[in-house]
Parts: sequence; C-alpha cells; structure tokens
Amino acid sequence: MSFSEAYSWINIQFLLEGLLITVEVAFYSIIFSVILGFILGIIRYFDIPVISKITGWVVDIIRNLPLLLIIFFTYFALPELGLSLDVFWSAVAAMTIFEASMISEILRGGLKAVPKGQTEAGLASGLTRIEVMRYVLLPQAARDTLPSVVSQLIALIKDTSLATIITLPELTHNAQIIYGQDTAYVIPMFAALAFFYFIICFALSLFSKYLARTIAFRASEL
Amino acid sequence: MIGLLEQYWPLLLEGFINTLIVSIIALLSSLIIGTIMGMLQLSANKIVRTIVNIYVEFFRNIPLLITVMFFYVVVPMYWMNISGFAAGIIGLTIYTSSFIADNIRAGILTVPAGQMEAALSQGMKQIQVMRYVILPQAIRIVLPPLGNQFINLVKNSSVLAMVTGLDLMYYGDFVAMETFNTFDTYILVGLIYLVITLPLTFATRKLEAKLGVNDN
Amino acid sequence: MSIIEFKNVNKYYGKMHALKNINLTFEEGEVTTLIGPSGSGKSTLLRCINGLEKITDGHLHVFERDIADSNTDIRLVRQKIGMVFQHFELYPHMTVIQNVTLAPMRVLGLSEKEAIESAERYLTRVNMWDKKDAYPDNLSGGQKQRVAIARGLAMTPDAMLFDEPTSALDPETIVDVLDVMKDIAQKDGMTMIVVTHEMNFAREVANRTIFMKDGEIIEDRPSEEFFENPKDERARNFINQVFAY
Amino acid sequence: MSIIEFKNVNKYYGKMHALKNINLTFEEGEVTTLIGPSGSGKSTLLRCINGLEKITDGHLHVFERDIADSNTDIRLVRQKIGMVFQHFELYPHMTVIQNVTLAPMRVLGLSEKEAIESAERYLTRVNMWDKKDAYPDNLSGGQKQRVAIARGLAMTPDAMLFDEPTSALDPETIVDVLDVMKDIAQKDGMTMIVVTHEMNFAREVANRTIFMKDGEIIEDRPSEEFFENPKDERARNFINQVFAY
Amino acid sequence: DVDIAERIDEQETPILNWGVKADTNLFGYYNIESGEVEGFDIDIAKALTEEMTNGTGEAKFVEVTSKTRIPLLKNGKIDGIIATMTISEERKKEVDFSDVYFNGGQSLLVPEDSEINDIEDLTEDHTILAIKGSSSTQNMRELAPQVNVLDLENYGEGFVALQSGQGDALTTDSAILLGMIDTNPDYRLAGSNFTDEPYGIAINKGQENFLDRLEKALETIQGNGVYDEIYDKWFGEILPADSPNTASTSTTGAANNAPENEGESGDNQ
Ligand SMILES: Nc1ncnc2c1ncn2[C@@H]1O[C@H](COP(=O)(O)OP(=O)(O)OP(=O)(O)O)[C@@H](O)[C@H]1O
Ligand SMILES: Nc1ncnc2c1ncn2[C@@H]1O[C@H](COP(=O)(O)OP(=O)(O)OP(=O)(O)O)[C@@H](O)[C@H]1O
Ligand SMILES: NC(=O)CC[C@H](N)C(=O)O
Ligand SMILES: [Mg+2]
Ligand SMILES: [Mg+2]
Repeated sequence: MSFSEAYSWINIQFLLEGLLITVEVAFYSIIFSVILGFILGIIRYFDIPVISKITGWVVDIIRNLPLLLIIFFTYFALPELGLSLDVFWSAVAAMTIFEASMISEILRGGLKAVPKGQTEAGLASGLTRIEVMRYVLLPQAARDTLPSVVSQLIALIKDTSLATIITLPELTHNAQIIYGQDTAYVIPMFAALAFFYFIICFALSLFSKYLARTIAFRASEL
Repeated sequence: MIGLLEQYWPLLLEGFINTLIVSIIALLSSLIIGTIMGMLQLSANKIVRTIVNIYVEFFRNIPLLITVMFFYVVVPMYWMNISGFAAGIIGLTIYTSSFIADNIRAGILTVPAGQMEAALSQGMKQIQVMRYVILPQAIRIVLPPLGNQFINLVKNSSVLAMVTGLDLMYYGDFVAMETFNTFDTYILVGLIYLVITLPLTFATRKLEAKLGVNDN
Repeated sequence: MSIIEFKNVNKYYGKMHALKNINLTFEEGEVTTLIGPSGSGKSTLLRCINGLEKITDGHLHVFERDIADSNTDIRLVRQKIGMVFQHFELYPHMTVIQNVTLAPMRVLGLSEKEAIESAERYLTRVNMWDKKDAYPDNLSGGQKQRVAIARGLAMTPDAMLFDEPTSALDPETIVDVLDVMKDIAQKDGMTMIVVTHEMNFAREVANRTIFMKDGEIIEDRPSEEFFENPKDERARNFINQVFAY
Repeated sequence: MSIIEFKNVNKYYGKMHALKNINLTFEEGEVTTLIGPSGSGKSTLLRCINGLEKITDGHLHVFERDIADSNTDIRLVRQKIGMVFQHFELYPHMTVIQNVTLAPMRVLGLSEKEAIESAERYLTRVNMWDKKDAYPDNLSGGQKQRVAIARGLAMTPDAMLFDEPTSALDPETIVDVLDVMKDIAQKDGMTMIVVTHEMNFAREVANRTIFMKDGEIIEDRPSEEFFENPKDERARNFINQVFAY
Repeated sequence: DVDIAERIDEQETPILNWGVKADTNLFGYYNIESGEVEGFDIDIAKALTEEMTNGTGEAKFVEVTSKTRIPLLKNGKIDGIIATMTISEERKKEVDFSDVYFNGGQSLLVPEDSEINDIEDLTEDHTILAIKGSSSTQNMRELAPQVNVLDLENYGEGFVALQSGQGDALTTDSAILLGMIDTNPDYRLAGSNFTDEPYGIAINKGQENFLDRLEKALETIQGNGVYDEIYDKWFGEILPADSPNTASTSTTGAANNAPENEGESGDNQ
C-alpha cells in the first residue's frame, strides 16, 4: 500500500482543509445548539401553557428523526420556506436543530434532577421563579449535565461526517474524493479519518471525564 | 404524499422491514457484546481492562459512517466480501456496543457498594454476588439508557443508505429520485421513522419515570 | 394580634387528606414546637404558611394577608418568614457568603456591601463567619444547618419556620444547631415554629407544643404541661416510644 | 477462648491512619457497644472483623482463623458472622422472603423448603413474617432493619455485627429495632458488637462499652461503670454533648 | 422568482452559479492540487458564461451529485446544471433543457477479466452498481430487469464499491466510464452503448429569457470553434473523431438534430 504517496503533502493539505471545515461546522453548531438547547430545555422545564407543550412536541419529533434526513431536508427544504443557506450553513443549521433538541432534553433532565428543596429554599426566601432558575437551578443543572452535554457535542462532531451527503467539503468528503480518484489510497484515507476524528473526540471525551470526576469529587466531599 | 405512499408502498415497506431487521439484529448483538465488555471493563485483570477500553474508546470516538464504510469498502477490497446490509449491521453493532458497554459499566457502579458488602458479608462468592445481587439491579438502572441507545440505533441505521444497505432511507432516496418529489418523500420517510422511534421514546420515558419513583 | 391564623383549613394531596379542618393561631414572640409521628402533616402545615403548598379550603392569614387569595403577593409574605429545611438546602454551587447574600441582594435590593455586612453579622452569630468562603460540600451537617439559619436570618424575617432542622445531623453536631436556635428564640424573641423530634428542646425552649396525628391537631398546650402529662392517649404513646431508651 | 482477637492491628486508608495499634478481644456471649465521634474508626474496626476491609498490619484472628492470611477462606468466617448495616442494604429487587433465603440457599446449600422454614422462624421473631412478600421499597425504615436482622440470623451465625443500625430511622421506629436487638442479646445470648449512638441502649443492654477516638481505643469498660463515670475527659465530653438535650 | 437574465444584466460582475460534478473524470473532476473542478462541463460552463455576459461575468461552481442536482436547481441554489445530465421527457417535466451539447450513451464498466461482455450477458446473479438519481440506474432496471441494481451516492463511491467487489459492473455513460478507465487501466467497457444519452444544460422552468440566451450562447460557441477546442482538449485522445460511438459529430450534428431526435433515441431512460 502506498502510504507515503497517499500522504503526499497535497493530499494532507486537502484533508486538513476538510478538517478545518469539519471544525468550523462543529464550532458554530456547538455554539448555536448549546444556546438553543438551553432555551428549549428551560421552556420545557417551566411548563408554560401551550408553549412548553408545543416545544416539547417539536423537540420530540426532531430528536426521533435520523440526522441524515434532517441534513438532507435542511439543505433542500429550508429554501422552500424562504431560507436559502449555502451548504456550509445548511449543515450548521441541520446540526443545530438536531443537537439542540438533544441538548434540551439533557438539560431538562438536569433541571428536573436538582432536588425540589432547592427551588423551595429559593422561593421561601422570596426569589421569583425566574430568579430561582437563574441563580439556583440553572448553575447546578449546567454543572451536573456538563459531562452529558460534552458527550453530545462529541456526537455532534462525529455527525458532521454525515454532511458529506450534501457535498459539504468536510473531512470525510475530502477523504472520499482522494480515495475515489485513486483506490490504492483507501486504507490510508480510512486510517487518516480514524486518526483525525479519534484525536478530536477522544480529547474531548477525556475532558468530559475529567469534568465528571471533578464534579463527583466535589459532591462527595461531604 | 398519499399518492407517493400508494404508488411506492412496497418499496418503502421493504425498507421499513429492513430497517427493523437491521435494528433488531444490531441491538441484540450489541447488547451481548456491550454487556460482556462492560463487565470486563471492571475486571481485575489489567490487560483485559486495557484491551476492552481501547475497543470501547476507539469505536465510540469515530463516526459510525466511517466504521460502516470501512466494512463496506475496505474489508471487501482486501479480505472478504461483505454486503452493504451486513456492513451496516456490523458497523452498528460495533458502534452501539461500545456505548452499551459504558452504560453497563456505569450501571454496575451505581449499585451502592453496600449491596456488594451485604452479600459478601453473608459469605457469597464474587460471582454469586454479581449474578444474584448486582446485575439484576444494574439492569434496572441501565434500562432507560439502553432504551435511548436503541432509539439512536434505529436513527443511525439510516447510514445504510450510503452503502446500498436497502434500508428505509435508501429506498426513500430511490423514491425521491424517481418522483423528483424530494420534499414529500423525505417527510414521508421521516414519518415512518417516527413510527418506530416515537413509541420507543415514550416507553423509555415511562420507564425512566417509573424507575425514578422507585428510587425515592 | 395573631400573626398567623388558620381557619378551618383543609389540605388534600389528591385523595390524601393531609390537614383536617385546622384552626390555629400563632402570636408574635411565641416559640412553638410541632411534634407527631411521620406522615401526620407537620411539614404540610408548616409549608402552607409560606405558600409552598396551597391550602385546599378554609382561610389562612399570615401577617394579615390572605394566603389563598391569588391577588396576594406571596413573595411579600415569604420575605417576612424565614424557613430552615431538614436537608439544609444550601445552594451547593455558591460559597457560604454567596448563599447568605443572594436573597438580600435580589429580593431586598441590598447592595453587595450591605448584604455582606449583614451576612457577617448573622454568620458570626451562628459561629460560621470563618467559613464564609467555603462551599457547602466541605461543611459538616451541623455547620451547613447553621449557615442555613444565618441565611434565613439575613432576610430579617419576623418569624422563622424550622422543619426537622436536626434530624439529618450527627448526634454531636445536633447540639450546636439547637444552641443557635435557643439563642435566637431567647435573645431575639423571634417567633418560631419548629417541627422536631428533639423532645428535650421542645420541653426546654418552646413555650408551646402542638401534637399532630393523621392531619389533626390532637393537643396544643404549653410545653411544660404537655410533657408532664399529655392528655391524649396517642400523644402519651408517642412520647413513651420516643423516650423508650 | 476469645472468638475475636486484635493484636497490634493498624489500618491505613492511604495516609489516613484509621486504626492505631488496636489490641482487643471479644468473648463468646458478650454484648459490646462501640461509641465515639464521627470518623473515629468504629465502622473500620467492625468491617475488619469480617474482612470487608483489610488490615494493614498486626494480627487479627476470628474464630481462630487468621484474617490477614491470604490462605484463609474468608467466606467461612463470614458465614459465622452476621452483619447489619446502617442503610439496611436489603436487596431491592427481591421480596422480603427472597432476601432472607438467598444466602442460606446459595451459601449454606439449604433447599428452598428448608430455607423458607428457617426464614419463617426468624421473620416471625422480628415480627415481619406477614410482610414476607413485600418488596423493601414498600417497608418503613424500622421494618427494613428488622428484615435485615432476620436475614443475618438466618445464616445461624455465631456473632452479629451492627453498624449504626438505628441512625437512619424515624424516632418512633427506632424502638422496635432496639427491642429486637435486645431480645436477641438476652434470649439467644448472641455475641454482638454494636456501633451505635443510642446511649440508653448501650447502657442498658450492653455488658461492655468501648469508646474510640481518632482510631484509638480510649476506654473499654463494663457499660454501667463507663456511663456512671467515664474516666477520660474526651469520653466525658462526648457523653455530655450527646446527652445535652 | 428572479429572472436570471435580468439579474445578469443588472449586476456589474454577473455571477452564474453552475451545478457541476466533482467526481467525474473528464467532465467535472476535483483537482486536489489546484483546488478547482476541471473538465469538459466546466469549460463549457465557463465559455457559456463568458458568452452570455459579454465577458464580464464569472462562473461559480457548486458541487452536485446526480441525486442532488435537480433539488438544488429547483430551490434556487444554482442557476443551471451542467453535469452530464441526460435530456429526458421525465426530467423535462421538472426543468427546462438547452439543446444537446454532448452525445453520450450508456455502457458497463467491468474488470479486465470479467466474463461480462455485453448487456445481454447479465443474469439475475449479477449485481450492477449505479448512482442515485442517474438515468443509468433507471435504464438498467428497464433494460435488464433481471439483474440486481444497487445505487451509490456518487461516482467516487461507485467505483470504489466496484473495486471492492460489491457489484459485477458499474453502469453509466461510456464517456464517464472511459474517464475511470483513464486512471484505472485494469477496467474495460463491456460492449457498446446500449442507450443514447444526449446531455443538456438544465435550468429552471419559467426562465425563458435565460434559456433563450443560453441557447444562443451555446449556438455561438458551437459555431465559432470554442466548443471544438474544448471537446478536443478533453476527448481528443479518448474519443477519436472516427470512433464509432464518438460524440464529436455533435459539434454540429447534435445541436441540429437532437431536439427532433430526443423523443425516439435520446430518451431511453
Ligand atoms: N407532595 C405530596 N404529594 C402527595 N402526598 C403528600 C405530599 N406531601 C406529603 N404527602 C402526604 O401527606 C401526608 C402528610 O405529610 P407530611 O410530609 O406533612 O408529614 P410529616 O408529619 O411532615 O411527616 P414526616 O415526619 O415524615 O416528615 C403524608 O401522608 C404524606 O404521604
Ligand atoms: N474507604 C475509605 N477510604 C478512605 N478513607 C476512609 C475510608 N473509609 C473510612 N475512611 C476514613 O477513616 C476514618 C475512620 O472512618 P470510619 O468510617 O471507620 O469512622 P466511624 O467512626 O465509623 O465514623 P461515623 O460515625 O461517621 O460512621 C475516617 O477519617 C474516614 O474518613
Ligand atoms: N449520473 C449522471 O449524471 C450520468 C448519467 C446520465 N447521463 C444522467 O443524466 O443521469
Ligand atoms: Mg415532614
Ligand atoms: Mg461508621
């Protein structure tokens, strides 16, 4: 196998360009989906009449669809709703919609898991419900769900590979172009893909484990 | 959309059934492999632990698509022939089992240490303690996360479409291309996925609520 | 002028009749203990007072405000009533001083400086000022509960509610908390309603003891009298059981 | 012939010196209570006896077997010693009767019929036979602990260890558990070592009281003597604190 | 919707967005080194853009696959498709086509040592690989209904799958297959073309002015030698002028007779 040829500087550069797109898409998607996910999670936690119900249905539907479908749909259907994004922003939009739904569910779980007594203590001291959310519940839920949220963000990074289906020139897409042009490079390209994704995701997962451990440590110092 | 369904229902039905088959086979095999891996992750033997950890960490942190494509493209090119359908099942199994392993491991660890101690202090063997005391409790704890893994598995099975896996998404593409009606076709396909995943989600949520109440 | 007044109050949780036609008044400066077996409705009664639970029917006035009236701003009532919980409910993500200053700043509108000054006063009072920068997780149970009391006091309430403040504590730290409570009762003349299993505290510190069972008030008498000679048989049995060893 | 014998036993958790050069013997039929402040090493001492913790150095013989020796089958020792935990540790996925019969069937090799017969004897003894088909989640704390005691007795042990068996209980149910323990001590002459904060139980039921602090044994005397007049100042302080209210 | 012709006129540097292939050697192929797509379709697109905008405009390229090209055109992300796209009656219901600018024809790609030599050789034991959204996959299902057809996302994946043994042959237009043979000499065509695939430039319906201008531009470059130059550049060696299935006659021929022709011959999907 021609590893050295496969890893010619030109090919490496091309892979790195793809990696850059992967990272960029992931970056924007992470920011937007965390913000949107928090907003949706809070709306659902609060049980606001009608709004929370509808939000819940929409989130449930999105969470239960394959991301592949959502990516495809975003690229081809959003323009029909008057929002035409290029392939990059379509990918970001699809990731955001999907991962925000997942994150909102995580956060809602996290909020529900904060002991009821915390809300009561806040209310009993005269804080409003919003203040209780802002100062008491949200910081705790955010802290407790951080590891799960990071895991979801790892999933997000891996999921960017699906955007190859709408020809987003990200890492997987570019690797496919290289081995599609010369099939002798198939193994080197899969090795490169595994390497890049693994490095990023594993580093993040170590970080998430570290967070989980420090949190557990703090909580056990009773 | 009704028209689409009327005309293409045999294809979509086949895709639906294949998606179900893939999901069930991959679920069962990843449950078995994942449970074994999860228990081995807690093994006293460091070499075993390391090997299992490498497996789990490696496949968790690589996109499913890459693993599936590997079995579809690379393995047949150099070693043995595997169809898209089989490559999909293998990839899904490996990927999902690495998550299930972690769920099982975490489940075992959430059984309070006192349970292990109580059983040991009555003179039971390690293996008996696992079999009669720890695993039955861990399973209860692990059931909701396993439900979520299954839902993910069903959704993830859509990558088979990219390797001629003959699943629902694959036939959805086919119908969309033949009718040029991308919009309606994908909505229809989405609805069919929801037929599988929504009930699973509600069941999992019920289970979560039920087990949560018992915990108090 | 009673500060808290129950008139024919009933409380249901679904079908569970948790408070049965309660009639009660509490006067300023009174220290009352509420005792009774598990499930008798002690917590429910307490939590109705500051609106953490809604009464099902009857009238409940707190500081002359009708708690059941939806026009009443319950937060104004809550500002005047501090509450201390069995499990402390300190905010685990905040330091001791942050715990104590949060509500004074957000609710009373104190500046940070003012809030810290007042926090210093109350934390010193409960002997926890030196731990002001610690996180709750690093405190013992008794220390946590003393901070929780300071947190309640920092709102300068007119009355304090305690729901089993010592039953989650190690026996050696119970005394510190009870001492603080006694001090507040005796030095400040604070109006206090205390749900507790500490019979000796009830006997020594409280003016008045109320015994509840199955959502009803069985006895309501000056503490000394009550402990010397509980009239009702159920109260007598309860006391005997608790003092068995 | 002592059944349990500590000779210069030390126990470290990392750098934490949890047991400091312990020398102790326990005789058959003795009821001993182990008291002392939190973190003094009471649980550690208890758990070393049935090998839940490994001693760091010294010698520990239980029923003439060397616990530290890796050739000793610790399971044989454990069969002879029942243990009751603070948090009961009933198996939540099994009914009461399944909880009690599991180990006799799996460890002693009783048939199901024999195991149920023996379970009936002990569950009746702790007054829980009528709840034999209930799951632990549906029992009160006191009921759970009585089942746990029956579970321990069903192995027909020669000694029983109790680690704060009542400190997670509501005050009214504590007495039921203490009554059962007293009964076993007095009617069966069971050898018992009890870590407890129930001073009255210690005084009335135990022949002997050991006071520990910081991993050391400070006092070890007949209970009556000890409570009348603790010699060591630390013990005196502790007693005073616990009896403060 | 915006009238593209008007848009071109209004812009100072008009930009035309063309949907092109990036996985098809000779037609639209990504050059990793230069970072540009290259090929016959690309050069045609550039020439047409220049012609239609009097040299002021710029051609922009968006990567499409056979599956994504029509949806992308319809939702306005591209102005036109120049991507080896066969003019067919069915597609005409969705989009408008220019005149023919290349005469393709479908064939089979097999490994050198394959026993398949013609479409007639295909049996139900054979698996044929095709690409989602291509007319080739539909043709295959009609002309050889006994065989098993599997669809892949794009030609890169399709050829790799063929090499992995996922199918016995890959089917699409012979000119595209020749592009693969060009870089992978162990493969050959199995027999001659069994359909006609006249390529057209697809644009949205309702763009009469744009279509008009496109037709004129195409006519111009076919007349002034620009087309021939481009054709020679890409197919001069691979499809010599005297080759039996050459498309070189299309320089003049296709443009003239395809419109009448397509009903009978070019429309074999
Ligand atoms: N949120 C609730 N929903 C349903 N039932 C409740 C709720 N809170 C309390 N109850 C029921 O109301 C009754 C009174 O409960 P309450 O907590 O007031 O008792 P308590 O006297 O404080 O008992 P304890 O000493 O155990 O704290 C009990 O039967 C309890 O099960
Ligand atoms: N598994 C462990 N790892 C590290 N340190 C431990 C462990 N178990 C106990 N310790 C430490 O050993 C010391 C003695 O603990 P032990 O549990 O025996 O005390 P105790 O007297 O039972 O206290 P309590 O009344 O709180 O139960 C304490 O300082 C404790 O923090
Ligand atoms: N996939 C392709 O674009 C080439 C095949 C055929 N010319 C078509 O238009 O479908
Ligand atoms: Mg209560
Ligand atoms: Mg202990």
